[in-house]
Amino acid sequence: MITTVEQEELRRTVRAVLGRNPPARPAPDADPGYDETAWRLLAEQVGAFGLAVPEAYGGAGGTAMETHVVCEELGRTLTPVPYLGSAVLATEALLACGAVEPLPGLADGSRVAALAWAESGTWDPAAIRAHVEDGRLTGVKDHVLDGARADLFVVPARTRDGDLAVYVAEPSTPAVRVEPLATLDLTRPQARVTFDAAPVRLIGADGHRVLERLIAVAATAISAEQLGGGERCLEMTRDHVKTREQFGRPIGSFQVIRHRLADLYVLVESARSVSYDAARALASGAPDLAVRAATAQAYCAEAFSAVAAETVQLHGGIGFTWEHEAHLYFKRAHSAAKLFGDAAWHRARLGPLVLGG
Amino acid sequence: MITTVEQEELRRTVRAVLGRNPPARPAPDADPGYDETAWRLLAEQVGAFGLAVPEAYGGAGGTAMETHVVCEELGRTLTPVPYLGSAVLATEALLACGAVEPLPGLADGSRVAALAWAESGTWDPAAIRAHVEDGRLTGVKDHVLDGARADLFVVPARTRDGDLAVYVAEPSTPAVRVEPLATLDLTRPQARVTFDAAPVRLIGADGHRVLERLIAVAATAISAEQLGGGERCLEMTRDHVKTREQFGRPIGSFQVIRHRLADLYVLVESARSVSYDAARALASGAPDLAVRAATAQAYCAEAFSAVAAETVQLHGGIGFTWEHEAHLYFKRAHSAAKLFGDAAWHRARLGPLVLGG
Amino acid sequence: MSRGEAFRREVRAWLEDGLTGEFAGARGLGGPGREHEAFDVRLAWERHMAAAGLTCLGWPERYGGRDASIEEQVVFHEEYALARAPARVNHIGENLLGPTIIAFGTDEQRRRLLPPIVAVEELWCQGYSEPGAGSDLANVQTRAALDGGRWRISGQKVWTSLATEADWCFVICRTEPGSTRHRGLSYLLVPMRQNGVEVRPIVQMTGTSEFNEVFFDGALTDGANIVGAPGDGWRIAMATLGFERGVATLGQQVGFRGELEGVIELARETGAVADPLLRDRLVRSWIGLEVMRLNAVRTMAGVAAGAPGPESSISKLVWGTWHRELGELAIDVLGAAGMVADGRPYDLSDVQRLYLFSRADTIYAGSNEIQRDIIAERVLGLPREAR
Amino acid sequence: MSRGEAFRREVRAWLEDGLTGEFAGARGLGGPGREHEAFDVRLAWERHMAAAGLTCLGWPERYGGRDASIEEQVVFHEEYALARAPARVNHIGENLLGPTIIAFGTDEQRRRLLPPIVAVEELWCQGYSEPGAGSDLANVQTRAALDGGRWRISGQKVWTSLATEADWCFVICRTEPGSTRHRGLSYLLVPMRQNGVEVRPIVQMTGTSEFNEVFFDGALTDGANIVGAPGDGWRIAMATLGFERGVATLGQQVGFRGELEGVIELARETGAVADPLLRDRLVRSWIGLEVMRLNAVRTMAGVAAGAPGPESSISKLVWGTWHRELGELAIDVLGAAGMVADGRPYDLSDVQRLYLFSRADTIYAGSNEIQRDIIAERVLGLPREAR
Repeated sequence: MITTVEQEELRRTVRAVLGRNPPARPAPDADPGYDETAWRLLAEQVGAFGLAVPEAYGGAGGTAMETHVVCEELGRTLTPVPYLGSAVLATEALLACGAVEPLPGLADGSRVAALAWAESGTWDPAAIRAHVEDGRLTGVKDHVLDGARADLFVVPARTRDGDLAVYVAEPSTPAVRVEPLATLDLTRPQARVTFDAAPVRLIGADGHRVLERLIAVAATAISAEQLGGGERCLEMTRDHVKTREQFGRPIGSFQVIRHRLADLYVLVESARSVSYDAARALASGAPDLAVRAATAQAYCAEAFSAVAAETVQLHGGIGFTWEHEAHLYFKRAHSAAKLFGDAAWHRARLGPLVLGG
Repeated sequence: MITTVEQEELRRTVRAVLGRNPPARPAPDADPGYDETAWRLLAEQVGAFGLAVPEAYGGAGGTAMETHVVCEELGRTLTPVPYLGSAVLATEALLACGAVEPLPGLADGSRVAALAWAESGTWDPAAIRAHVEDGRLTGVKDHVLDGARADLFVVPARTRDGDLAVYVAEPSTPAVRVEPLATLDLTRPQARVTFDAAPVRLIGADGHRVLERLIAVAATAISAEQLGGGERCLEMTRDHVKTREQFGRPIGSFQVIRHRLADLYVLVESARSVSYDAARALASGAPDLAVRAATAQAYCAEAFSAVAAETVQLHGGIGFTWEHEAHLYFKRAHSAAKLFGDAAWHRARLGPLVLGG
Repeated sequence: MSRGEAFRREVRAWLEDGLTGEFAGARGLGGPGREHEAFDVRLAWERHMAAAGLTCLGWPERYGGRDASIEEQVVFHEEYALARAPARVNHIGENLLGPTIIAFGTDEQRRRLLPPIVAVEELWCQGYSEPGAGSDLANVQTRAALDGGRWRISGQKVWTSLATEADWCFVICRTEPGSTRHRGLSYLLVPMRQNGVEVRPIVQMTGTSEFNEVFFDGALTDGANIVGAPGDGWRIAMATLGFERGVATLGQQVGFRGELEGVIELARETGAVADPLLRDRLVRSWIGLEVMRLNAVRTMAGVAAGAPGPESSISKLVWGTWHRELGELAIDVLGAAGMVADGRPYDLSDVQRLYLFSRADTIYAGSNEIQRDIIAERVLGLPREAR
Repeated sequence: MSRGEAFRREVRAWLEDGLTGEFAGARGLGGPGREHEAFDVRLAWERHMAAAGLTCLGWPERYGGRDASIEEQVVFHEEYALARAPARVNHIGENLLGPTIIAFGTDEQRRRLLPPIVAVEELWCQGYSEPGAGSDLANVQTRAALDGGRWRISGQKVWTSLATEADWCFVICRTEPGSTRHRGLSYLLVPMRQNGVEVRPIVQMTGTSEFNEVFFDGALTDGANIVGAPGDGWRIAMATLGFERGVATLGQQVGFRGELEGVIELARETGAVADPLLRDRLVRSWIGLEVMRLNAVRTMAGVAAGAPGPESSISKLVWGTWHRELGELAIDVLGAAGMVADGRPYDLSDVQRLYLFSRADTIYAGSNEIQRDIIAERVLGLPREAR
């Protein structure tokens, strides 16, 4: 294995907590929400929300390797907690800007921060139009993870000169309108946040650098979720085809089924290799981090999508029902593939980096 | 079936002639050449070379439906005769220009004409740089089918004004250098033809119209060859998997093999549908001929490539040897997919036609 | 003007005229993934069609049909789909049970059962699949036995469309105790509105319910409500499936074309049409639909009058896969916006519904795997694998 | 500087120095699809390596190796591939037979057979596959029996690389008459240069010959030339295969990287790199190679010392498929020019050779189908299908 003994210990703990508290599965008419119990237990028993926060600010002083483990486990169970948005993205954004004041609240899981980033359906920094004049932010941010519960927004926006900078805004003002969205993937709440001359505070003047890092952070973390989801789908499908009988024998004894499971296994193990590699690059500040992270998301997004789709197909009719978990993973595979740029976008980013010339 | 009784009778005749005269398979050190016996029999017994030529010029006065049948059968056997280049393309080019004088010689198979078209690896008319000044042609034409045996070249080239026109040139002058090429696909000879101020005669002033039609003619005819090749590969593979035993049973009883054969069957039957549709469109002068022909080549090129590749794979080691026929079809699938624009090029041409806006 | 063209004009005019007034809002209602929509309106519409003599076109005139030719039926389905007329509610009666009764039923059954199908007074559903059987249709556990001149039925069927609305169900039952697989089965016609029948909708990943579970707990039907003889059930059930994918295929393709055009339109709006990778997939999808259309034309031309052969397996395999890929393409064209639904609770957009519902296309009505098995065996003559 | 880095510098310097003078033209010689190239030069080169103590690095020192760590071996293979040093001619002896003898041979066999491998004085080939058996390695018809203290062998092997050059062949033979499948087999070591052995090259679709048929017609070998006991053949043959895909994988990948870079370079020359569809495939190919590299790193880290497990099946499946797709991509990058060879007769370009030869990558050394079976059974524990 690539991970350390401590990381594997962390994994066992997280898996045990999540396993003892299987998330309630949402009804079709439910709004996306959080599993408050898992949230509290992960915060209190594991300290999961502060893994990447320095000890001086109430965290464990870990690296991306530790949050990666948590993301992978959350990807396995799809437990809805404000982790990716708050404990990974917003926390990393604040750290990258040296804005440490909110960190203790985030580290103990008592407060939620959200990174309000995407505009017009893209995370491309060049597409950002939100702008700040005289300390007031105007713009619309979409697909904001954990936005509906956020106590604080971290917002990349343009300065008066058109440069990119990073600001923080409080939701407790009428100038900030937070609109929870109905999502296809009910396990991952999103919000649209409209800033209408909302008072903000500058925390980072070098927005480009921060966003470049955050693209890598996001791509890496979501690849861990994709890996976890793919693992769980593979297990579920393997168990199903071993027991489900048709034509008088387990369907897992049919060669086409066997071979497709083999292909899924290869996808999942390969996803593990590239995802862990990106985490290691992030944790060690590797110079080719952008390449590592884009590779991880480009590969893992398609791998998880393929595995989740086959999970539905190989479960047959039951895999198409709301009652069975397969559709949750199928929908998560979709949202995970679209958040922070899809696989084609990451491949396009890789183009100039790896094709040269 | 879509074809008529007469066309099926033609097919039986052609198949019988080709079946009684299986082509000699080339040795690795052989030069690409023609099967003179099959050439003569197709000309004399079937009148195959004059099918598309009006009766007044010694032909049978048929349509693209008839030449389509012959192309399909030649695609099945890979018998090397100057059919696609001379009896289809050059003949159609002459007909489109109303240049009837050479037709009798072509119709009885005694003479060969070649369409010298591609430059710089593309058949895109916009890329043509060969030009005529004072009745003399200068330029290099590549991938000229049947070029080494041609008694006459039909050549699209630019006029002094830069317009496209169609000319004929005789090879019997030092100003025309014909260079037979070593081809990956030994069953389909090609030549490079260099015109160095070669005397030519104008036969068609509206080169654009002629070439647009010839793209459709070429795409349609080659889709017939691809269909025939795919059929033959499927038969060969089906026979192989029925008899070849591994692990104590015919490999055709393994489910993955069965399913792959089923997929190949779907590809071949679908190729038949689109290829015949293009032939019908050509024969009837359908207004959407360009769409029909591009669809046929875009689909059939990939279908035949897939079928030929699986033919190699499913034959195992023997399919990789020179001794077995599989490689001939694999290489033909390659050349057929590249001649006259590959599938991606034809899809790109379809874009504006079918996506609108 | 050919007879087909005259008929086309007649149908088109009638549909244009019909889809006004009370049916003005009925266009586009229903269909795969949206079977829950506006059932009452669609029922009223289909009765309106019946009044105009436009149901059961392909049936013989003596049973209330119009003896329509294949060409006319194709024309009708094409025009129907082009007009975006509502998805039919009695297609199971019209296309499956009716032809089966005409082919295998008694005169009494024809007299009793066919007119209410033509008039859309009685709706039908199909009781084939069972839980635990999946694609293995011969794995029938539902039992029936004669009891005082009536069949008494117990067991469970699943994936039954329209079961909540149907008046009748044709049910494959095991009537010979101890028999296995294809033997000892019978094809019974069972009234749905009785105490022994319970219907539970299945909620799908779309959040809606097209399919149902049907529980038979001592349900009763008259002894005469059997098609063919006891033990003939498998043969007749397979014949019914053979009727399933006939000329309606071309109408289905018109619907597909509408969906594809919608996706292309969306791609023009979002700018995805200028993305070379998406553009290539759009053209591929367009080609795929052409392939299906031309395959269907060839099949129609070839087997105009005969029963569908393995062509239906090709057709199912191709359209199921094509439609699933269209769903994937559509959601990709939508980009990040595809993560967000139209409204709450779980009010999905058409594209999202297409994306999700098309996952079932390669599973139901014979999965891709089953279709490949059929082609390998019946067309290519490959040896059966050891089972 | 780590020990690995020091070793890397040593190897790199030696290779730079070595590939000059008489070996200046040796770079890039040989390899899959080009095994026919310049055998004498490559043999001389490998003996030059032996003289420098750079063969059999991973072997224990007492058998002439250097006890090199996994890391060092990886470094060596990487540098070797980076320098485009000639393809090895005795890798079968070094990587397959040698480790097998070390693990299962007698002391006498070790004394007799290992030194000439280290010195590249005796070359080996592998006699496993038989005509008519294909991937079914247990279908062994070649027979051997003791005859006056010597084994007498008759039968036929196929797909034998380097058979024309080899001095020895390890041959799986059926030594127990009437036995079937995996039982009754023995692992014999047979001298190639004798009357009873005939080698016929197989011409491949490339027009060249990497593989051979080997005919044994009463060929003889000493009674002591058996590895393990009679009847142990299958177990030892499988152990040999386990040695096949070890650390050399990473060297192979360096070779792949060189090929991919060549294709990327070609795409820049032809302008294909600006074609969005080809560009996306180029990046996918690059990602695929990264996946293979990172999979190999994980495997190395995990099973540093143990025998390769099912990881080798993943590796084979992934690289075979990747390399085949690289061939398809390369020929597409070349466009219409890919139809024309470099010269006559049938002098194919590197890209054409890659395109053709990579078709075999998913067939030999365990086809994709066999690898999927192994993963399904040994890793996922899926039930064996009925056979």
